[in-house]
Amino acid sequence: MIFFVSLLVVLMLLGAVAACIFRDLISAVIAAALVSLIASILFYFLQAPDVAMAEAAIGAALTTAIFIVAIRRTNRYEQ
Amino acid sequence: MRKTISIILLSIVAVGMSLSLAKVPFGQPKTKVGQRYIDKGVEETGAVNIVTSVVVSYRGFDTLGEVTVLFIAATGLGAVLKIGKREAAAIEPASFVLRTGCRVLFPLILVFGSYIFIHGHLTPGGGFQGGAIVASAFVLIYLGCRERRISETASTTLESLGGLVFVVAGLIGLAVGGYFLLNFVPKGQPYSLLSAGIIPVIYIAIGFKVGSELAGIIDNLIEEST
Amino acid sequence: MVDPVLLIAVPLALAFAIPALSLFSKRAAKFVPPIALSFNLVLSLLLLPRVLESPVIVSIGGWQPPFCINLVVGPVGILFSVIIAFVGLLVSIYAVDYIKERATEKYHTLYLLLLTGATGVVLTGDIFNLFVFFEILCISSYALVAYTGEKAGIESAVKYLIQGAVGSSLLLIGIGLLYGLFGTLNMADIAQQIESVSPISVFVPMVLIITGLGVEAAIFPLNAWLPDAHSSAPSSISAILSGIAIEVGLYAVVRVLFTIFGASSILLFLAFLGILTLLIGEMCAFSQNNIKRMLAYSSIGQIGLIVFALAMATSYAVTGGLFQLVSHTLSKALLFLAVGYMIYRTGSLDISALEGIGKTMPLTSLGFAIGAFSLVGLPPFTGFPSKFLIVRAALATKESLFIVLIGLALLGTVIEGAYFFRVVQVLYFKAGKNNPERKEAPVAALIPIVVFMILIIAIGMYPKLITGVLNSAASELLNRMDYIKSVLG
Amino acid sequence: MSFLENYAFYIGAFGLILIGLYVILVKHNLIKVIIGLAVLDTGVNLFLISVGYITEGTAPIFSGSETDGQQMVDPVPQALVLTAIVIGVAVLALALSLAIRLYHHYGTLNLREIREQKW
Repeated sequence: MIFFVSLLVVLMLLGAVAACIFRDLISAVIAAALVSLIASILFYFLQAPDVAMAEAAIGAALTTAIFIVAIRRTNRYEQ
Repeated sequence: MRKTISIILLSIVAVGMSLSLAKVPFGQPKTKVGQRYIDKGVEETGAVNIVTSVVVSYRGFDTLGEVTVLFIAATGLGAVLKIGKREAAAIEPASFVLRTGCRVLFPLILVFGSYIFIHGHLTPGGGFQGGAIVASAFVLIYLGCRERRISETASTTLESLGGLVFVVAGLIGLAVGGYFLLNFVPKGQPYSLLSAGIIPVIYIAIGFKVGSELAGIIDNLIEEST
Repeated sequence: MVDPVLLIAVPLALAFAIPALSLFSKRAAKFVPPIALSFNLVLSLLLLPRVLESPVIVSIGGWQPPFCINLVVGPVGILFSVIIAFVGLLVSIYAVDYIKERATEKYHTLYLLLLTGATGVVLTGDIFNLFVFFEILCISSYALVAYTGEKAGIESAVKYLIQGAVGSSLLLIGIGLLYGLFGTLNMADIAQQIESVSPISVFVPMVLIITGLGVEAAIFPLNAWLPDAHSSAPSSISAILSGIAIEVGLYAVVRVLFTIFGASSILLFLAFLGILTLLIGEMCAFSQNNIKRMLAYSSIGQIGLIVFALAMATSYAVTGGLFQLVSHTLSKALLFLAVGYMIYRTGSLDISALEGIGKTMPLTSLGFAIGAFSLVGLPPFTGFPSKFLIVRAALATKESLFIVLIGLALLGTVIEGAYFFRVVQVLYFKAGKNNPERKEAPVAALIPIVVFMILIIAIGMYPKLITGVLNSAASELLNRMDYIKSVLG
Repeated sequence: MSFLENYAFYIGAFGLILIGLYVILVKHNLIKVIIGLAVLDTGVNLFLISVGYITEGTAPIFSGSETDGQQMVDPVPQALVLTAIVIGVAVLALALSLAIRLYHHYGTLNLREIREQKW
């Protein structure tokens, strides 16, 4: 159990680093969505199903959609 | 240069936080308020989901503020983005399979979202989660079918109504029992759908409001301004 | 039965109703804020005598504190809510005519919500609730700064938003740490237990919370957003940001510092920061050619003085600081309102463009002159008794450090005098083009300007009008035990 | 082993907070900065929930069984985080709309190049 959690934490941090590094903003946003998704699984392990649901619906899904729409209307690559 | 300074700054933050965390051990009960909500929550509010009873009842005022924040964001976004006339972007239509799939899924997601916010006091979930799911149905229909299904009049009316129901329910509590947001309706039998007094009413209002606001935000963002 | 909850609930309900209302009539929206704020003003004034006897504690939801959110309406709270309602009302009357372009109903919604958020911050007794209302205040000001949609407005709104959002995250971490330490969110309850843990473990949350709130309060290293945001917002919003938003941020800092943490260790540091803020603000203001930026920097300077006065933490000094806060609110709101129409008529932000406007726009220019003189601290305007009180309080501490610092503050005042006189001179003693375009501002704009002028002179001549409230407000801030006792019984 | 059990969540939360702050401080692209804000928000939320966790605790939802009410995790941080998530998405949406308008005006999102106003 704790191994699984540690693995998820490591993955989540890697995702955050990836969101920092990627120059393609769409990829960065997807990495950020991965962070949100893993955070939502961690919320579930922390016995917070309500929050897990909110994070999955709002943090992972809607935020990503808003980001992608905004990127589509601006510039996809970070200069 | 900038990087070095920020790394030094961040290490100070990290050291400070780890120092203070020593007094906040993980996994041990620290709460004083929360324990009381667990002990008395079902009896006092009638909702078996204690998080819901905290969100809507014990800390309902926060939730009112939170709904307001979302309302501000939707209004502000409209004010910032709306210039000139509205005009949807011309994009080539999606494939037939995708279109049909989205159209079939759309009502199902709506039903699922409503289920989530109607049962907020019994199961995990509530107005915010349900509202977000409802909004995601609109995102799906936009992405899949390239069409917008939001009538501005309807979403504005829902937005206003949702907020007003919340405040007015609070004010009725003030008039009846002397406390704002007092749960003045009989609590009913726990575990049944019609229980917990005004909690489901408020959560449904929040659900509609959050759903229409989030959908409105997406709608405002996708429409191309000229 | 007047309940302080109505101060928040009624404006919120009206703001929620605006979108539905504007489906029927686009013009109706602009009358909602004046109605809501006059309601608030009347209600606050009705509450005032009761509050001065003993603080009014209201639980929300019908449970006892600390198990619910409660409003604590003490002298400080009611003082601030009267100021917010009053200044907000006058500025909203001004805005009826001033805001003409774009989606005006959205402007009025956001404006009303900004002031509701401010009222919530000053009334609440729960730290997380304070965070929520703080967010309402901040987010609506981000949107309002960007309201004009022009280059400068958008750019400053972005800067403001990023700094504000980082600040709120730090604030939230601080609140989380406090909750982990004490298991409660009620400010009085936390304050009661604060001595039970070692000072080191409270220090980190304190720094985080002060930093988070300090962004809005514009204390020195955190105020990079302020000159941009205040100068590029519509003038009515600049008046509110300078006159209300910073002050509310400052209130939150002081409330957290004095009441929750009872911290004396950090006060000296804060006094230094205050003087530093003051000197930087005044010096930058001196070198500006853009009139709104000059006023924005002057706000930074004034905030520095107020922080310094509050950080002395004697009863005299806190009274003086609050007095200075009130006089800054009134004068700076008046200045921005007056400048708003001058800019509108001349079409330029440059100080030199205002030449000779004293003849074509006499009342507006008189308003500007009175506001400027009051800020500098000339009698018989409100700035004089307030600055006098601060100087006297600093001398009364009999500590050489504070005496040196107040000397520096007076130096700042001299700089302030220099740049304000320069503008007044441009207004009255330089011959400008006699352009028929430069006519007097409309009546809706003149009403608030004249009311502010009368009030500034009235309080300046009879400081006793408000010193009673200020004294009890100061003693509420300094006696944290009374606060705890009144909330928890 | 017990180190991991005690600190895995805190490390995750503070890792996210630090990475988020780093992105905000160092990056020039506005959208990147906003992504940093989102990561920061997630970290703060994870931290708040971790504060409320109790070892071997159950979710604070009564299900009618006998063990109800014993060893439930703290519901208050969960309520706070629900609020914080919604506030976070509100700020993000507003920030992105400002970014769109900024791009409209300047044709770039590089904050280094957008410097009309100076001290």
